[in-house]
Amino acid sequence: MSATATLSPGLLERGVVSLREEVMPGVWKLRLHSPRISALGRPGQFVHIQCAQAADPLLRRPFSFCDINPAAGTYDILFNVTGQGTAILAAAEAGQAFEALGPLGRPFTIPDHGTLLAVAGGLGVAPFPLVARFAAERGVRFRWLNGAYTANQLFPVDQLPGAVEARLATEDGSAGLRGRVTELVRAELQEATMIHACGPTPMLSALADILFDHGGSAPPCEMSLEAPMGCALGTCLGCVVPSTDGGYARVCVEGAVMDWRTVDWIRLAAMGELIHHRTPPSRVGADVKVGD
Amino acid sequence: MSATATLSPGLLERGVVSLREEVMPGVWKLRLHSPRISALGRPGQFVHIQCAQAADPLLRRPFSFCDINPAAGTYDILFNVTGQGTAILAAAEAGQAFEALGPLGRPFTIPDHGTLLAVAGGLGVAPFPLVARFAAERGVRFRWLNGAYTANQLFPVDQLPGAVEARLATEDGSAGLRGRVTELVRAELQEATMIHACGPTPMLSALADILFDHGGSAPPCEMSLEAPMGCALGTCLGCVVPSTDGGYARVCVEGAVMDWRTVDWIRLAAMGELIHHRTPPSRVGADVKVGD
Amino acid sequence: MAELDLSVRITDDLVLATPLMAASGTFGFGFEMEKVGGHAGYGALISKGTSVEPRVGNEPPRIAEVPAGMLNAIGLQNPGVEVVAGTYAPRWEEWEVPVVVNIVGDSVEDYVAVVERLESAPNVAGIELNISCPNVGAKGLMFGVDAGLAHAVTAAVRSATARPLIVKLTPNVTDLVSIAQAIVDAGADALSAVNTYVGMTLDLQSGKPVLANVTGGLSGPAIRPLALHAVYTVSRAVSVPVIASGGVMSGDDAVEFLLAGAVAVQVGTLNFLRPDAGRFVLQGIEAHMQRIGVRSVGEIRPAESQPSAQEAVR
Amino acid sequence: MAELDLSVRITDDLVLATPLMAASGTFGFGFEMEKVGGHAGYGALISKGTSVEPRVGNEPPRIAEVPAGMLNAIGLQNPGVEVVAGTYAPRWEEWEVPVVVNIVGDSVEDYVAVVERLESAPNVAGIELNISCPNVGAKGLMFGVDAGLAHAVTAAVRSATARPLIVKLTPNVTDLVSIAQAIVDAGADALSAVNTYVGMTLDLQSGKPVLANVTGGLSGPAIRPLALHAVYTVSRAVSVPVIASGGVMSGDDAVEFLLAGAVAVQVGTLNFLRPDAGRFVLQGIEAHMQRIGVRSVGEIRPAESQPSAQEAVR
Ligand SMILES: Cc1cc2nc3c(=O)[nH]c(=O)nc-3n(C[C@H](O)[C@H](O)[C@H](O)COP(=O)(O)OP(=O)(O)OC[C@H]3O[C@@H](n4cnc5c(N)ncnc54)[C@H](O)[C@@H]3O)c2cc1C
Ligand SMILES: Cc1cc2nc3c(=O)[nH]c(=O)nc-3n(C[C@H](O)[C@H](O)[C@H](O)COP(=O)(O)OP(=O)(O)OC[C@H]3O[C@@H](n4cnc5c(N)ncnc54)[C@H](O)[C@@H]3O)c2cc1C
Ligand SMILES: Cc1cc2nc3c(=O)[nH]c(=O)nc-3n(C[C@H](O)[C@H](O)[C@H](O)COP(=O)(O)O)c2cc1C
Ligand SMILES: Cc1cc2nc3c(=O)[nH]c(=O)nc-3n(C[C@H](O)[C@H](O)[C@H](O)COP(=O)(O)O)c2cc1C
Ligand code: FES
Ligand code: FES
Repeated sequence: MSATATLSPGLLERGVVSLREEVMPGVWKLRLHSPRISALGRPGQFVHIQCAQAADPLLRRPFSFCDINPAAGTYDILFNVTGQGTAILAAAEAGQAFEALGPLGRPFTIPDHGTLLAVAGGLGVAPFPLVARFAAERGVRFRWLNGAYTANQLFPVDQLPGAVEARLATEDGSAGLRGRVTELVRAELQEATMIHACGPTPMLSALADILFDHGGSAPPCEMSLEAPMGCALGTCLGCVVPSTDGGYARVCVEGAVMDWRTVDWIRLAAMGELIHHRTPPSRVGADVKVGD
Repeated sequence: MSATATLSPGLLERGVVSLREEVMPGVWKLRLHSPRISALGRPGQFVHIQCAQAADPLLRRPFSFCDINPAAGTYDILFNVTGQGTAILAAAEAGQAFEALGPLGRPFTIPDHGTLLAVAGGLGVAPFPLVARFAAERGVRFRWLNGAYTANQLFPVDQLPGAVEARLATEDGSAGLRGRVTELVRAELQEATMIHACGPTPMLSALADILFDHGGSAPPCEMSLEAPMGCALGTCLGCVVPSTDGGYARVCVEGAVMDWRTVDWIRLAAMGELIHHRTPPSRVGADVKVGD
Repeated sequence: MAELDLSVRITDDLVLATPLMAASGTFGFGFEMEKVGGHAGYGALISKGTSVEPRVGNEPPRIAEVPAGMLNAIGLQNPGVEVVAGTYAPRWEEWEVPVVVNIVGDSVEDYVAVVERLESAPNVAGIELNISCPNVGAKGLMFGVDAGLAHAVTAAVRSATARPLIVKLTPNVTDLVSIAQAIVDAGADALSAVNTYVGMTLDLQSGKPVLANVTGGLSGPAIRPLALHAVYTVSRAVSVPVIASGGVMSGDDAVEFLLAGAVAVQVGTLNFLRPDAGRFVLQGIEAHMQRIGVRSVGEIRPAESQPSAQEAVR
Repeated sequence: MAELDLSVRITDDLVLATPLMAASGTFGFGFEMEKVGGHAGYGALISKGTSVEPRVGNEPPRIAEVPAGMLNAIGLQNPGVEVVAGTYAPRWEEWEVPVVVNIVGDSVEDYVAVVERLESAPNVAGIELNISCPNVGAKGLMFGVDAGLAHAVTAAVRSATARPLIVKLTPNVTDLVSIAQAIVDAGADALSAVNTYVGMTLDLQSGKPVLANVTGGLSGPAIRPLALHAVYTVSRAVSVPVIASGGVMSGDDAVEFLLAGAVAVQVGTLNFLRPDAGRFVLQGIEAHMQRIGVRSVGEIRPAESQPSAQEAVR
């Protein structure tokens, strides 16, 4: 009877922490040993991680694959601490296990020729090490546009696999162009066979404006979106963004990686911030390492 | 203004785990470095420990001082895993900190001469290492009556400080008398200057019956009681047991150590079990060490 | 485990292989979860709320996490009864697990229209009447908070279908028992208790409510003690089976609801936390049955009841 | 911090040095907490519910832990108004923090008798009328769930005292707004929103309810989203100040209630978790004020409001 049915391979797996590293100030990389998920994961897909065992925090937390080593059976996530869930992950030690759902969502389409233009703002850098790895394997040229507020928030270029051509932008001018990463895009459009973008919604919508201006001549562009998630399986309808068909698209299944034309950028802009952070745990003292 | 008022010394202090040890099968000893609490704690008093930082589990957990080393600034608690809170404590590692309220409640009265008869059932052994230490310091004879279901659940006598005269009872007869610890008591009453008891309520009430039989000739007896606790400060009125004045006594402030005559044993028996364990955390996988 | 009897009877036409039902809105229409083996353990699936016309649903944000729970204001996004009856229902044919359709409406006529369209659809094991979704504006709520309106819509739907009819109570009322009784009087075969509790949360940066809809329905473990009380009081007051809903995270939680008086138990938010929620909870129930040594899940029932402070009031 | 203005006005006679009040039943009569410095941070203390005659309270177990909350059924154990007025109140003289007395009763006459006895007592900064404690049998509850009864008891107490009168709402109702309006019409100076939510939990071993009283009041973070919605709707519907209560665990939580429309915030269960709860929460509020750069706590108020799905119903 149905009680004997099993989950599709790899969907639910415990990942054992094998490495925790502060890549940039306040930005952590966590490596999880999770063979089945690591064998199946593709660039732009994500895992839905259960951070706590008790009833609070209740929901899982979605994180893009930052990089994967199928041979070693590990995948990496890259994150900063914004609340309860990421605080737990940032305090995790080698040997600790977290149950993850994955791989989930639609991956980036990796072209098999030409130039891949990667546009990343802030923590939108997270999925690109794996994208760069796949691009390198296919001999695709990888142009890297990375923007941040200041220099030490830019992702270390040497941590991107393969031959990377990088152009940088910082709002304080401490590295590369003084300004926003999207200001680097126009000059690159000609050469781009395809664009992959990930970052804050304002950045994605600025990019969409540029692509819109170029109309038919703009290269195909895929964007990784964010929305608060319940199930990450398509059932709760909680993670939607407005779509050009007048309705809504689920970030977890129609995305997280979507063709930029799927999203109704005008309605989305009118909605304001979709992401809201929770008040962090209120009671000090317990369950923390001294010094943390 | 009142915002500058401070807590009475030692009441709220972070204890840093310096040792975790499985003393008996499934019974853990945790040593916490907590100088102020360790300087003030007395036998029979307890600490109220915050196990989690998130909203679940919400309440603190009360534990008797098992032993204290004021010079080292540490105190020990002894516990078994019965649910969420104790599971967190049993998984704690050196360096981890837990915030504790304490010392709380009334201590055992340590006589300054004669024979102290200690009666402990199950985890009721917890407060007695410290009691034995104080008795030894005062040159008081320490008679140790310990009962359990089976031999390996008896507290290792060699872990009690000072010269200990032990008499044991196990329900399966694997050590000492086959039967209950209270069956050892009658023979001891003559010599006892004072009795200290801690254990399951049925054991305490059986002891109360014996003392009642002996009327005026019975030695003074103090018992450490248990009740679910909210505040542990006397305000919530949640931890009560029926008292002989017809009302209720708060275990946290009128106890945990009470004169046996304070408790209305007839009404208490009619109330049935006061302790109920919660369903343990339901979601597997997260936040646990592999192998746990 | 083989020899354990896990089946429960809601009506003669709705006997479930297990006491667990996937709660409406937490399982879609069953397709996504089938792909991941998520049907396992369930005795029935309850569909997302279905309306006469398709609904696009509310603007995002639609969900927000709160202590031991979540708020949702999905706004009953659904493809409409035509798609459910014409496209989805036929595809349920191959499933072993029966599907109950949860229906919503803004008027008695709406509800009746949905049920009538479903009459010609195959594989509809029953109807769950949602008179309690707190998320759709005005009318959607009123039926569930007023005994008269609840009676009216139940009676109308009752006369429109012979299929097993479950009515799902909203807990956001003063006197749940009198509303439950009115619904039973109107011919409901069973009651679901309860739907979500109306709540909200605000964003400290913007100072505004997090959910675009301002309010949302609270679900998850936070509401379990409240739902337990609802099941306890309602099951003592009515003659029909009560199906519990609210904060079930484990087999022990499901058992707690059976002890409170439920005949079956819905699992909702847990489906978002574990795609194997049905099997996970069922295994917990089986483990409990083995611990206490009962062979039939029906033997897990209330200890002879004590009067509740609440009952005393009424 | 010195230059921050934390004071809030409930009435001209009840102006608090900080927006925080220790919630009734979570602070005794203030004496235990004074010993441990627990008054710090509070603008007022609210006493345990006080009745005409002493009450021994309910049998244990009286409390049970549940996800992100606790259930309590203390049964209003208190020494009676004679002791409170004659012995306790005089000892409040030396405290900087004002004390509001929370009163309970089984009849209008009871409530009035308590207030009348308190009239001659010193150091009573105000009255909080508890018409909502779900733990005492029949009569205690009814006032709070019926607009007419709530109006009657409020009016009677109002005519018995000129002191600041706060009426504390029970959330266990269908239409909190209409009850709140009836209470304001009867002369209440302010409203507390809200008291605990009726819930229960059962023991899997015995199969029986854990609490001797069967049901208990749910408090703690689990109810915060529900209390926020109550404060949000009530504060938009009435002219008097609304004092929030429900699940405050931090300064940010208190700020969330101010943004929802509260003028002051009660801290309850947190007093059981931290004896320095008042100061802990106040420091969090001060930190938030510095972050957003406001000097007066009164500036933390609702962003211009959007209609709530709930309001739309009414
Ligand atoms: C498809 C996808 C991929 C993501 N990949 C990454 C990544 O690679 N690196 C990274 O740092 N972050 C990533 N995020 C964001 C990440 O999920 C949040 O940082 C995380 O959920 C915050 O949890 P918290 O408890 O620390 O924060 P809190 O603010 O306490 O979270 C409160 C609630 O809001 C939700 N939430 C908060 N921020 C976000 C957000 N940005 N997106 C969606 N939900 C959010 C949480 O899941 C939780 O339910 C991704 C989000 C999505 C949807
Ligand atoms: C004064 C005092 C001293 C104690 N000293 C010790 C000790 O030295 N060693 C030891 O092992 N245990 C001791 N206990 C019992 C200890 O507090 C419980 O074992 C612990 O609270 C269980 O928490 P849990 O989350 O693991 O269990 P759960 O069953 O999940 O707890 C659920 C709720 O019930 C409460 N609870 C459960 N068991 C008890 C209990 N026996 N007494 C009071 N509340 C309980 C918990 O605090 C919690 O609020 C003492 C209790 C009291 C009142
Ligand atoms: C995202 C979401 C959507 C829901 N949609 C519906 C619905 O369409 N119809 C309905 O009757 N109940 C709906 N519910 C309520 C659930 O069916 C269930 O009664 C409630 O969530 C309480 O159970 P839980 O705590 O196990 O989730 C929904 C709940 C959630 C969380
Ligand atoms: C143990 C306990 C006892 C309480 N006693 C009273 C009372 O006597 N009178 C009253 O009006 N409220 C009483 N309450 C309700 C609280 O004052 C408060 O309104 C409620 O707990 C919600 O706030 P919280 O979540 O911050 O605790 C009590 C609450 C608890 C937990
Ligand atoms: S998260 Fe549930 S549908 Fe996308
Ligand atoms: S635990 Fe609160 S009075 Fe004892």
